[in-house]
Amino acid sequence: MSDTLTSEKPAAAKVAQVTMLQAINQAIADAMEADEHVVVLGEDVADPEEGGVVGVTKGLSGRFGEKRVRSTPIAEQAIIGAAIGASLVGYKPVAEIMLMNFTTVAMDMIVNHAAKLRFMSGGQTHVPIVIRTMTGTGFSSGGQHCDYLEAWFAHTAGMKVVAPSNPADAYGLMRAAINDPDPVLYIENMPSYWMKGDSFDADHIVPLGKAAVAKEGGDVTIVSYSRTLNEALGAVKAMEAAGVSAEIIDLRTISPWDEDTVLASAAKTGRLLIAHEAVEKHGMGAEIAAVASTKLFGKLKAPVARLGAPYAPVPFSKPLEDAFAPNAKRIAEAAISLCK
Amino acid sequence: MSDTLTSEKPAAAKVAQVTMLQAINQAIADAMEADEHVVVLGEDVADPEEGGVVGVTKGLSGRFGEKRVRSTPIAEQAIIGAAIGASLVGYKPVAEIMLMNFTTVAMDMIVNHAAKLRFMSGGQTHVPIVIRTMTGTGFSSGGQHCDYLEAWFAHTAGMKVVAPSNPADAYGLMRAAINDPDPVLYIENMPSYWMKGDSFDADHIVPLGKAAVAKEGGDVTIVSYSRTLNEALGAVKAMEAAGVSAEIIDLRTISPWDEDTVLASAAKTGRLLIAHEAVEKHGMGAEIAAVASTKLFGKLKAPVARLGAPYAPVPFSKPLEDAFAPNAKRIAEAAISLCK
Amino acid sequence: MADNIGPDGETLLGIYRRAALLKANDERSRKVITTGRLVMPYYSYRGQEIIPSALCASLTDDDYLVTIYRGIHDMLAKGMPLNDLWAEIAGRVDGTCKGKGGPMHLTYPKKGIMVTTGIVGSSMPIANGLAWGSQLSGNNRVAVATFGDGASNIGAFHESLNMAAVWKLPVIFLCQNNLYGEHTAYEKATSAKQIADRAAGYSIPGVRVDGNDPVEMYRMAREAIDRARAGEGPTLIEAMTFRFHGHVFGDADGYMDKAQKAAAMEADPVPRLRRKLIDEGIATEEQLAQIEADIEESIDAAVEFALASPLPELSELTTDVYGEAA
Amino acid sequence: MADNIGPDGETLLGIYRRAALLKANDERSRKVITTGRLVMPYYSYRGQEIIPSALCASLTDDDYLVTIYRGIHDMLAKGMPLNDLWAEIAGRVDGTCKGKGGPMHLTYPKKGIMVTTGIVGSSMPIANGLAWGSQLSGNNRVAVATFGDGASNIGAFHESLNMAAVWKLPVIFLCQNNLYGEHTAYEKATSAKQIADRAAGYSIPGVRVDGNDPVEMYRMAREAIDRARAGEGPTLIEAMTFRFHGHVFGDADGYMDKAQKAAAMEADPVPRLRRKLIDEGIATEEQLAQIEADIEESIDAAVEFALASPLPELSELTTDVYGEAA
Ligand SMILES: Cc1ncc(C[n+]2csc(CCOP(=O)(O)OP(=O)(O)O)c2C)c(N)n1
Ligand SMILES: Cc1ncc(C[n+]2csc(CCOP(=O)(O)OP(=O)(O)O)c2C)c(N)n1
Ligand SMILES: [Mg+2]
Ligand SMILES: [Mg+2]
Repeated sequence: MSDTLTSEKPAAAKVAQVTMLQAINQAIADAMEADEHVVVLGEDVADPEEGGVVGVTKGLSGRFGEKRVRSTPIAEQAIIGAAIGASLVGYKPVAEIMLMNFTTVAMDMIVNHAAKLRFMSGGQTHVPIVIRTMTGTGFSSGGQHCDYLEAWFAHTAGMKVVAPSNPADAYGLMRAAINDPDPVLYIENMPSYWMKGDSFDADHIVPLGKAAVAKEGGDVTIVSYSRTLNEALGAVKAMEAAGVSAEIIDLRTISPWDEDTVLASAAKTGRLLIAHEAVEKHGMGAEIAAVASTKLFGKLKAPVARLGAPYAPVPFSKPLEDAFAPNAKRIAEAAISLCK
Repeated sequence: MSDTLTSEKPAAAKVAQVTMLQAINQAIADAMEADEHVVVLGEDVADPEEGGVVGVTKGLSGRFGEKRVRSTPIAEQAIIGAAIGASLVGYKPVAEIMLMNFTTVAMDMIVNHAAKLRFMSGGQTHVPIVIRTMTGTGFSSGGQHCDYLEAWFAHTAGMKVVAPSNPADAYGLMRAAINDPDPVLYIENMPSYWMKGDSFDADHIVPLGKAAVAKEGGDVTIVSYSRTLNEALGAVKAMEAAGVSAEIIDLRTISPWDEDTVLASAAKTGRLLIAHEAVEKHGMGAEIAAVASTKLFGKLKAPVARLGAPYAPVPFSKPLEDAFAPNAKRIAEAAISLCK
Repeated sequence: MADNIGPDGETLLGIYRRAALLKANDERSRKVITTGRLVMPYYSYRGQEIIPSALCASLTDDDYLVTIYRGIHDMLAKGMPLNDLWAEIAGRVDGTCKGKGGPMHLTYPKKGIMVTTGIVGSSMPIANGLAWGSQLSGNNRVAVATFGDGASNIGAFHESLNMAAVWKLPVIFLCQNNLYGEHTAYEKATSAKQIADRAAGYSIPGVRVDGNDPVEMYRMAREAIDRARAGEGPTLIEAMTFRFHGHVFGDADGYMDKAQKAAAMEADPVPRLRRKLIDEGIATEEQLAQIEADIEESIDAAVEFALASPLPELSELTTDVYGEAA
Repeated sequence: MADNIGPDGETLLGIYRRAALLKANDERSRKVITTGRLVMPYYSYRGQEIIPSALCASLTDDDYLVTIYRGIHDMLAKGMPLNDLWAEIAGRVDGTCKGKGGPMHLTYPKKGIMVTTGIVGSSMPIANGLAWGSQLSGNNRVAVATFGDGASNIGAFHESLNMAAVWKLPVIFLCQNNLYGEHTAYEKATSAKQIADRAAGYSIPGVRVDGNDPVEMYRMAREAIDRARAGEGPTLIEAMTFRFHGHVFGDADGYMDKAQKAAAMEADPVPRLRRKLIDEGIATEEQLAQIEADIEESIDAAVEFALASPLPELSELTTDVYGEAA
């Protein structure tokens, strides 16, 4: 992933190896330091409430005050509404919707308002907010607490969607998301919070809309993001053992996604596999597969393959939950069979 | 569309030529007559409130009583919650969410609850509700009143989605949806309400999950549904004039969609165009294109094409609104250019 | 309520200026639609003019307004220019939103008209955010969310009032209770005897006023605005009024009580205020006639301006979706 | 409140039977997790046992319950069998939901346990629907929605209470106010002095009771249930209580007031009821000890049953998504 870690600017201070959680925390802190209009709101986000249920915003209210870092009632419409309103008058709110499934109670604010106000006002207003939300299987939390719903938001014109897979990107995407003039949904994978990554520059920005080649290869292109990207990296050994050299692309931004990088790689390898934790049907992979199949018509060596969750809610029982999301093993199998 | 109009059973009474609106009304009335557990709720649905803003449920409360046809407060979470609860104890509620954009305030009830309770309860409970909702451009209603959001619900495991394009299907799909043991989202196109169609049998059922071949043809398969299907039919003349014979498939059920019918047709014609009013990116067409490109790999004469709305909210100004959704002209052009 | 907050004669005349403009504008709008010169979904506010006219007497251009589909009266009272308004509802490039928003999404930040929403209840959470912005920057601006009686039953109302109360936001929740939500009568949808009663559940002041009475309405709005500016938090105002022309243009009104409607129209608040101004010697018949003539003229001009303005280029379909990243 | 509704000694003993079971079950659950025998998100209800124990003294198996992630006490009090419960939270095929629901989605229609939700506020709209079903069929069943203090600030609460009031539904909104929503203290999130005060905004009875007092709790629940059965509509009960072990298992409690917590644990309602039963001669120490021993034994058996039950086949991943069309 070296290219994702290289800042354009020279000689910035280095951030040591940190976890995803620390990287997100630091990105918000650095943005708050740089711009007093950056404010944070959400359930339990301030320090008297321990800086969030997982602690992602820990220390921020202590440092910047409870005026700028505000714990809210459990009221997601009110949270996003407050963020939208403040953003219309110059603030850059970073709002937390604790879990992605809880976006369902704020969809009107996100979709009918945040995403549309720029267009509907003919460009007079815009909504520079970041909506942080966490999700992901792995903690036996069952059917209502770990859905990946990024496809809904990617289908919604006017907003952007990002999902980092490593601490450096988590930092750089957060900084870019806060800088961005439009609403950005920032998806955090819960089981990845404590994953450590390489060090990165303190002013590291990952531009929205740019994928990264996480690993080069020649036989098959694997496109993924969030935790599943790391599963793909975990599949490299098995693929190599089978003689398959995979090029692995970390989408980083889900919407708008980086067509150029994906298509260039797929054109090179001739094979494309898209893997994500969301339900496969009508998921992010469908759009990528549709675009790639059309734009690379006649140039691919094999049909585009998708690997997502089965058409079902997330089950509780451990063996079922383990089998729900694509993992390294299933990714390797799919890539290898694509190359046969 | 003759095949969609043929009932399996012989000699049922015929329903005369009616409008979409009348067909939906009659289907609900017939279902209520047949089963006293069918109940109706939603804003303004009862007769003192004129049977809905457009009058789709007119006459039902007069005939079956305000106990079974109940106008609600403006409270979509409460509406779907009431429908879910009643369905758990044996009722078959037909709930109205007036406009599809207002599903955004009821997404939790629809997605986290209605769609998932069967699975999460291990099959102990199920949620046989129908959610009627209307949408569609054409009335200058702007950015928050006419989105097609079917892709969100198709991505949601556990629910079904239907969208009729003619009165006979509107009737038959409503009867099937009410009979179905799971939640069904039933999408009504607003500008089509006053469209008349052929007569049909009074006990006409259109099974969920079955597409119809609306017109046979040999050069290109056009898959569509709802109002856009009629635009496709309206494109036939122009296509024929250009020497293009299109096979037009009315999906009718969006989820689960009829892969067999679509793939058989696309295999036959070698070309596939999917047209819908929803935003093209990450829309229904993406899934169909992905599946068709994969399963018909190497067998298609041209890349799968999609025609949907641009990546933007629905604009107000008439010329912009007119250019937003695919129409007969753009469908004809796309199909013709696919056959070149 | 303090008696010394007015309104004095000049203020009342100012309220009438606004109300007369609103009334004339609604009448013209319906006429323009009836005659087929314009096509749009139109939610007449006729009968509700006094509410925003009295409210805006105490607001500045810097204060914020979030209103709804039935909100053109609110926006005109807050200062939206007629030309920009008419060009927008005609879908023209000179409209406030370049024709892309339309009557349900008129926006005009120069006068603090920040958002117009077509979703019931959704004005309130956003108004909170504007008020939060004021609180953060200490700039003393207040935010007003308008909404209807029907909207008081949706979740966003509750979430917003609670958050505003806990955060002591400088926001005013202005319910225009016209006794109907679409076709449904107040009692059939709303369990509260008065919507104002719900304020107690948030420990904030809540009051029902006769929204058609300019004095009462002015005073309550003024009190709420002063309270908000003083950092004392939100107020819920339930302004009683009536909708003369059904929910949406074309609506046949069959669901409305005929006698109730006739009585309300008989008590039309705009001519009532007009008579009051004359009776109390605040203005003469001639002065008012002149004001009204000027209004008609400016509406004439706005309609012509709008219809002469170009329709947007098709390229506008995909602009204003994203901005330029910094 | 009528004095003659009890509870009599036998009823109090019944409440204790339930409360003791709930307490023992929570203690065992935390132990089983601590020792690593089971892994799951666990929301301890320790401290809140009296509320559902007293409630369920007046419910039948046919009455409906919709509860939440922190709801195992509610379900056990309503009659969920221990074996089915434990097998479910162990993710086994003999669980109520074949292991597919887990602790946040336990369901057991045989005892009226219709839905358990992990979404704050969402118990209420569904309980309305169950109550609507009762009303439609005239079968006299009542529906109870449980939820927390934090949930009283979300939209679904408001929409549900309003609809229930307008429709006069036989539903009871039972708020278990344990003074915290996750890490946030009551006052920091909730503007109402008492949640019960919000009932007035819906013209329904609302009452705050000491949920840890079995007599008060029993009486209020009984009144609300009787009212619902008599067709007199919904009641909001705010039952005051305390959560002994933080929001979720593993939560370090740093945000809680230590003295407040210590005092609450000192006043543990379950041993308090135990003492009362002995003091008032309702039961002897030996009787109660026997009850408790039986409970331990049944929990032992349930844990063993659960761990011996098979894990589901992978084919279960895609079953129960759709049913068979008729
Ligand atoms: C969430 C939502 N549900 C339903 C509608 C459809 N709708 C538009 S206006 C309206 C009635 C609103 O009544 P009220 O709040 O009293 O305002 P009024 O129109 O009377 O000014 C309804 C139901 C909507 N726009 N948004
Ligand atoms: C809509 C929604 N938002 C946030 C959450 C995360 N969450 C789970 S429990 C909880 C606290 C609820 O507090 P309260 O209602 O007082 O119930 P308690 O847990 O104290 O029993 C929160 C915020 C959720 N489950 N659903
Ligand atoms: Mg109204
Ligand atoms: Mg609580």
